[in-house]
Amino acid sequence: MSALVFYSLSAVVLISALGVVLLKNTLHSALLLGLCLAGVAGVFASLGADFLFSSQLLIYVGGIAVLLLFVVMLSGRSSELKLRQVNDQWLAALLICAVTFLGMRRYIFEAGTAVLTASPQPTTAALGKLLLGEYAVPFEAVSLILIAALVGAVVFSKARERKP
Amino acid sequence: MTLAHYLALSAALFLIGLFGALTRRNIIGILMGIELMFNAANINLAAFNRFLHPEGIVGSAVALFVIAVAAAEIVVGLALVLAIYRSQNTVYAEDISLLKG
Amino acid sequence: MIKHVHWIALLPLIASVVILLGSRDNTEKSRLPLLGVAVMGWCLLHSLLILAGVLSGRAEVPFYRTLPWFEFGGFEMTLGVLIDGTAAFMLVVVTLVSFLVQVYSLGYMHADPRFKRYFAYLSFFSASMLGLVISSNLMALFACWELVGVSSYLLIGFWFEGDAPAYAGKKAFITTKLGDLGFFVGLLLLFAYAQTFDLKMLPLHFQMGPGHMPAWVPTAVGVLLLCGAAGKSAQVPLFVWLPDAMEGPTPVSALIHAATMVAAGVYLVARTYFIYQAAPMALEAVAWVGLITAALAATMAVAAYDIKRVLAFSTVSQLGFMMLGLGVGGYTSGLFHLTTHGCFKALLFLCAGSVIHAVHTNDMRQMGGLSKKMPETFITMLIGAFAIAGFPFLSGWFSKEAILHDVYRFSPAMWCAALATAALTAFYMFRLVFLTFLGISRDHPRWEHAGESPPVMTVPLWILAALSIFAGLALEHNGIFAGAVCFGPAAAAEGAEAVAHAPNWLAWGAVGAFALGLAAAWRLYGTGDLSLASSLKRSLAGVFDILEDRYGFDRFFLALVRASDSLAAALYWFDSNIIDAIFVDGWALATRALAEVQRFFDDFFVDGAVDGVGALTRDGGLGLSRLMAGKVQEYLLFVALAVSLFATFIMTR
Amino acid sequence: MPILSLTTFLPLLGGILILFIPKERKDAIRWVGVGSTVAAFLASVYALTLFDPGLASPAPLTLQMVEKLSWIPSFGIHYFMGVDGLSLPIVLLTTLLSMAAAIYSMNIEERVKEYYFWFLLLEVGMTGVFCALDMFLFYVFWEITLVPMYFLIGIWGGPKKEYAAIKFFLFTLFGSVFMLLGMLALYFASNPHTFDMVELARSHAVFGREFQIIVFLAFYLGFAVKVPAFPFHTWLPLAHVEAPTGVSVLLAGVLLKMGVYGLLRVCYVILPAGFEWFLPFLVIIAFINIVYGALCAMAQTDMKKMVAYSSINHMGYALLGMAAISPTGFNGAAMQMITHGLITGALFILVGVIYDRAHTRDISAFGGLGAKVPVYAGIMSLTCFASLGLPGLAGFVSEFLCFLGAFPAWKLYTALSVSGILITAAFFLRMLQKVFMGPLNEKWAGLGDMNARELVSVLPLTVLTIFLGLWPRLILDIMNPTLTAMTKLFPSLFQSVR
Repeated sequence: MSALVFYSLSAVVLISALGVVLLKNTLHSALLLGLCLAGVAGVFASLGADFLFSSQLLIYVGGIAVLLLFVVMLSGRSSELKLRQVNDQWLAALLICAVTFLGMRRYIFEAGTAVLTASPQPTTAALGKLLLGEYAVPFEAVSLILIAALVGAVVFSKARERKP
Repeated sequence: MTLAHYLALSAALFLIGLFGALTRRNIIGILMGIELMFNAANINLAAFNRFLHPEGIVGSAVALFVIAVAAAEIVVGLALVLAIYRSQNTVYAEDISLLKG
Repeated sequence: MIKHVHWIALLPLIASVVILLGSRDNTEKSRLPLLGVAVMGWCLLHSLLILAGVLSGRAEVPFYRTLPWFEFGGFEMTLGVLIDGTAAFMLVVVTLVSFLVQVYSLGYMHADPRFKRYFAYLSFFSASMLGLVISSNLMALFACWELVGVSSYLLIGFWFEGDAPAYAGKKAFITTKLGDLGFFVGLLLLFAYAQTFDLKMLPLHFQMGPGHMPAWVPTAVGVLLLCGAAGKSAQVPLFVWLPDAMEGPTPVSALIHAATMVAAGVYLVARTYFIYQAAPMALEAVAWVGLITAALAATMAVAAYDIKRVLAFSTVSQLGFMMLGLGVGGYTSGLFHLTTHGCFKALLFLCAGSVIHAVHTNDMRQMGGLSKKMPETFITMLIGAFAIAGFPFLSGWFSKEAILHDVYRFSPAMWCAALATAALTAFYMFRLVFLTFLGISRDHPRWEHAGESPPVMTVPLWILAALSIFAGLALEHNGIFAGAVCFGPAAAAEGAEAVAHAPNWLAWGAVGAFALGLAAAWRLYGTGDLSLASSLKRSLAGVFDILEDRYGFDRFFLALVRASDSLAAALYWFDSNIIDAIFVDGWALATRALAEVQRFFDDFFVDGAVDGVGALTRDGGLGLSRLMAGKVQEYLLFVALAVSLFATFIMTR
Repeated sequence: MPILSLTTFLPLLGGILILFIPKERKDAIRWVGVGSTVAAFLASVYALTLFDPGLASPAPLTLQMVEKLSWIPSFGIHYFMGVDGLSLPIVLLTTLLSMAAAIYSMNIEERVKEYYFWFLLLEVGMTGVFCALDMFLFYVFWEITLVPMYFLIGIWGGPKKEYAAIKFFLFTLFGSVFMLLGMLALYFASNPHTFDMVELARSHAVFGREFQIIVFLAFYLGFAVKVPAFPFHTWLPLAHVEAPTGVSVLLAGVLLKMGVYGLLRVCYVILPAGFEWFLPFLVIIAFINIVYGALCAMAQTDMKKMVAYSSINHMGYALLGMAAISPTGFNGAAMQMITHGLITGALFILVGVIYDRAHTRDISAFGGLGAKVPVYAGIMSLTCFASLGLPGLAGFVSEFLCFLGAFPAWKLYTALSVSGILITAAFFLRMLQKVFMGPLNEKWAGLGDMNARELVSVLPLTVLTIFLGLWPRLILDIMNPTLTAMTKLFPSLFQSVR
């Protein structure tokens, strides 16, 4: 039964990912991105990482995907929809992806011999203790990053009075 | 399901993201590709946590951090996109080459 | 008296220096030449006293005094005097003739602008000749030998304004120098084996027999010394210079080329007779050289027309006789002839000088009938001619008779040739006298102008004439000459007994030769009409030309000179073009070419490499910069490329 | 009292003094110049009085008036000066000729100051070479003579002076480079490394035969250029023709002797096996020098070139004398150096006299000068006769001794070389005849006879030539003991020549 769940979830994730990448219309690809992120949240859930599942849904799907949609809407113009969305280095990119896959192939199939053993425990409490105990410093650092990003975004998107 | 499956899934997702980042002409497309690569990394982390150290939660913690940083990164990226859009009236990567060598 | 013999040589030397550097006035007015004459007079007196001492046995003979000259590497070279009978007689002959010639020259050279220098040269010549006569050391003898050569060069070329005398002087010096080379090598060879040049010690080395030195050495030394003698005494190959030496003033010819210098060669052979005794082959060589010279010279004299050239050839011929005499072992006869020849040949030359002084020409064809104009000169010349031709009981006859006698004892064949030469001698002498003095004058203005020479010139002629008559008798009388001048006591005795048993017709042979020559000369030239002589000359034109050309010896030596000139030019060309141009300058060119190659290599490779690296980096930089085109995605592509390479290479290992 | 250093460095003192005199005061410069050469000559004469000829013992080098101070201790190089019978006469010759040349050079008009400075420096170098007994010092003095000579020829020379100066310089330098190599070889081969000639001479047995031959060849090259021996002589005529009179007097009078002196002092004493090996070649080269030099001289029309070639001929006699390794031969060679110096020095002065008046040295351009300039004609004839070896003059005695020494050892070559005397006589007489005899060439009607300066410079040489010719004991007594001792140094070697 868990195999079925895994395969269905991975199908959703991969197909929507392909859609994000290949669709000409940016709007559509933005939407599909949201779907793909939700699929990933499902995978987290299948892996028993319940806090991750919830935070993924909350931040990625709710926040980032929606933000992307906004930006696409703001910058999008009808004339561009028909333009080719793929630039001329796709062949090189394809080759690189193939090469990388070949390189990692051995690791993926060798390392993955571990089999699911114990059932998943709730992780949120342990995460909380960990973040404020051992990982207090990285936690603070991340908060700093977030503030910096926030301020940066505000500065960039402020309307400029000076010459264009 | 074995770890290999999850690793295969995250590898596939990572490559699709990479391909997207390299080929999309629209900067937002590139950003989306990068988001996919972040998520692939998270899948890996969660899978390792689940398969190799079921008792521990460090994998999820790091995933969390990744998510936070990714969010900050995408916010700044989009702000930039808007700024470029407003000043250059374009969002296509080829047109933006002021920082030429 | 004999103790001061070295002054006989030194005083004239000092006199010549004093005369040369004395007063600035070079002409006749300066009194210095009289000093020269006075000094020579003293020397003559002194020599006569020495001769008297030697003959009377009072003087210690051989008188030998030396003083150390210089040392070199263990050997000592001494300088000294060695007087024996020969030297004493030679001293007298040289001083006598030199004195008379100097007195004669006072008159002969009176108009010459360089009168003083002439007498300086004469004194210098006499000094070096006397030095040659008395020196006891062969090297000193060789030194005086060369000085005599140089003074003859100076005197022959005395009137150096003209080209002919200058050339004749040079020719004389070079030809005698050629002979002297042989003499030089002979001395070297002698010293190599005898380690001394002293004429008193040398005979001991040569009498020690073969053990002391290899057998060929005496012969080689003898022949080499003969070369020197041949050069100086104008023997066959090297006589070419004497006829040309007549360019000099006549008194010079009389002194140098008649009596003294030319006799030096004969004197050398006599002085080193012990070498020839030890080398019979060399002695025979001397004889043959003498005979050939005598014969050839006599024939050439017949064809000559210049009065002095005739006398010159006659001198060469008589010297040949002396060499012949010495060569056949007749030491005494050779030297006796040398002594008597000194007198009458000087007489003949001075008479010729007086004739030339009167008619101002040497050519006999422009003379004739001068007997009436110059009776004294005619008579003295006639006496001289009779003496040299061998008129019985005159000095010439005695000495020539002695030589013929020794030649006959040696080999009758040579005696016949010698006799023929004697006949020829009589013929050309009387030809000369008749052409000059008898018959009708062929150049009337000259005949008109001719007059007898002043007493200062004729007095010496009369003295010499008297000597020519009585010298022979005086010296032959009870063997005075033979006694003093002989090679060792044994030779004297053996000489005397040889005269006793010789066939009696021998004496008349010489007189017959004399008569024959006189008759032939009278027939051809005496009677005034020269028709027969000229017809004879035309018929024998071929022979005549050969004689004129002096048997080609002159041409041979001229060719030799030209050959050495061309060799010199070739060598100089070789030196300047081959060695200098190719090896030295060529070397410079080679180094410059090498430098050029290096410069090219330096520019092309080293520089090229440096520039190459520079260009490479610049182009490389340019190429790479195209990569940074500002396309963000391209950067991403490279990053991805790096990741993929990382994945494939590193992770798979 | 360091007499040798005094003799050597007095001219240097004079030279420095000259530098302080202003250029315009030509006469002052001339008098200081001549003065210092005269002082040097007097010093050398004083050295002669101190010299005791009898003091020669068979030890390699018995030296007198020795001055030995350590100069560069680390290499064992000493300032080592000393003289013996061989070098003292040449030192005297050097100072005498320098004096004569200095007096004669008083007619130099342009750049007098430099001329006399270089001239005095040259004299220092030359005197030093003959007194130095330390190889290093010897080489230093040897090079010192090169530079002034280059400038003297290069500045005051004739038409082709630069070419001649350069050729002279490079040629001699080429030689001295090999000499330097030889010197270093000797230095490293001697076990207590030393440059000292006396030590090297004592330890000649240590050097192997092949070593000696090679080092000898190196030295021979250096000295052969100077002698000049046959293949290396082409610089001489050129340098002589172009050099000013005073300089060519020194060039011929002294510099040629450095070669022969070197062969005797260095090659023979220190490298006997090499010298013995080279002997047959030396004789052949001597023979070639004599006959070849004489014949080349005969082909000349330029008086100076003719005298230059005759120097090659005369040096050939010296080589021949040396090749005999007999006391007579060595005496002949040593004396030939002195007499040739005097005679050729005088000859060059006399050629200079006629050149200063007629500005041409072409023999055929003259004619009949005998009557016009009697004094000059007299001295010139006397010197020419001295040069062709007329007895009673110095040339004959030295030539005779050379032949006398060489004959027992090399009969054939000596007999052939005697022809050299005849050729020498031929070309000198030809020159005398062409210049002094025959009709007077109108062009030289106004020719003046020799003036006081020229007479003062040439007369001492002529008088000495006559005096040495009549009484050679003056020189031979000094040389004979030393040279006889030198020949006895190597009883085992030179058997072929004994």
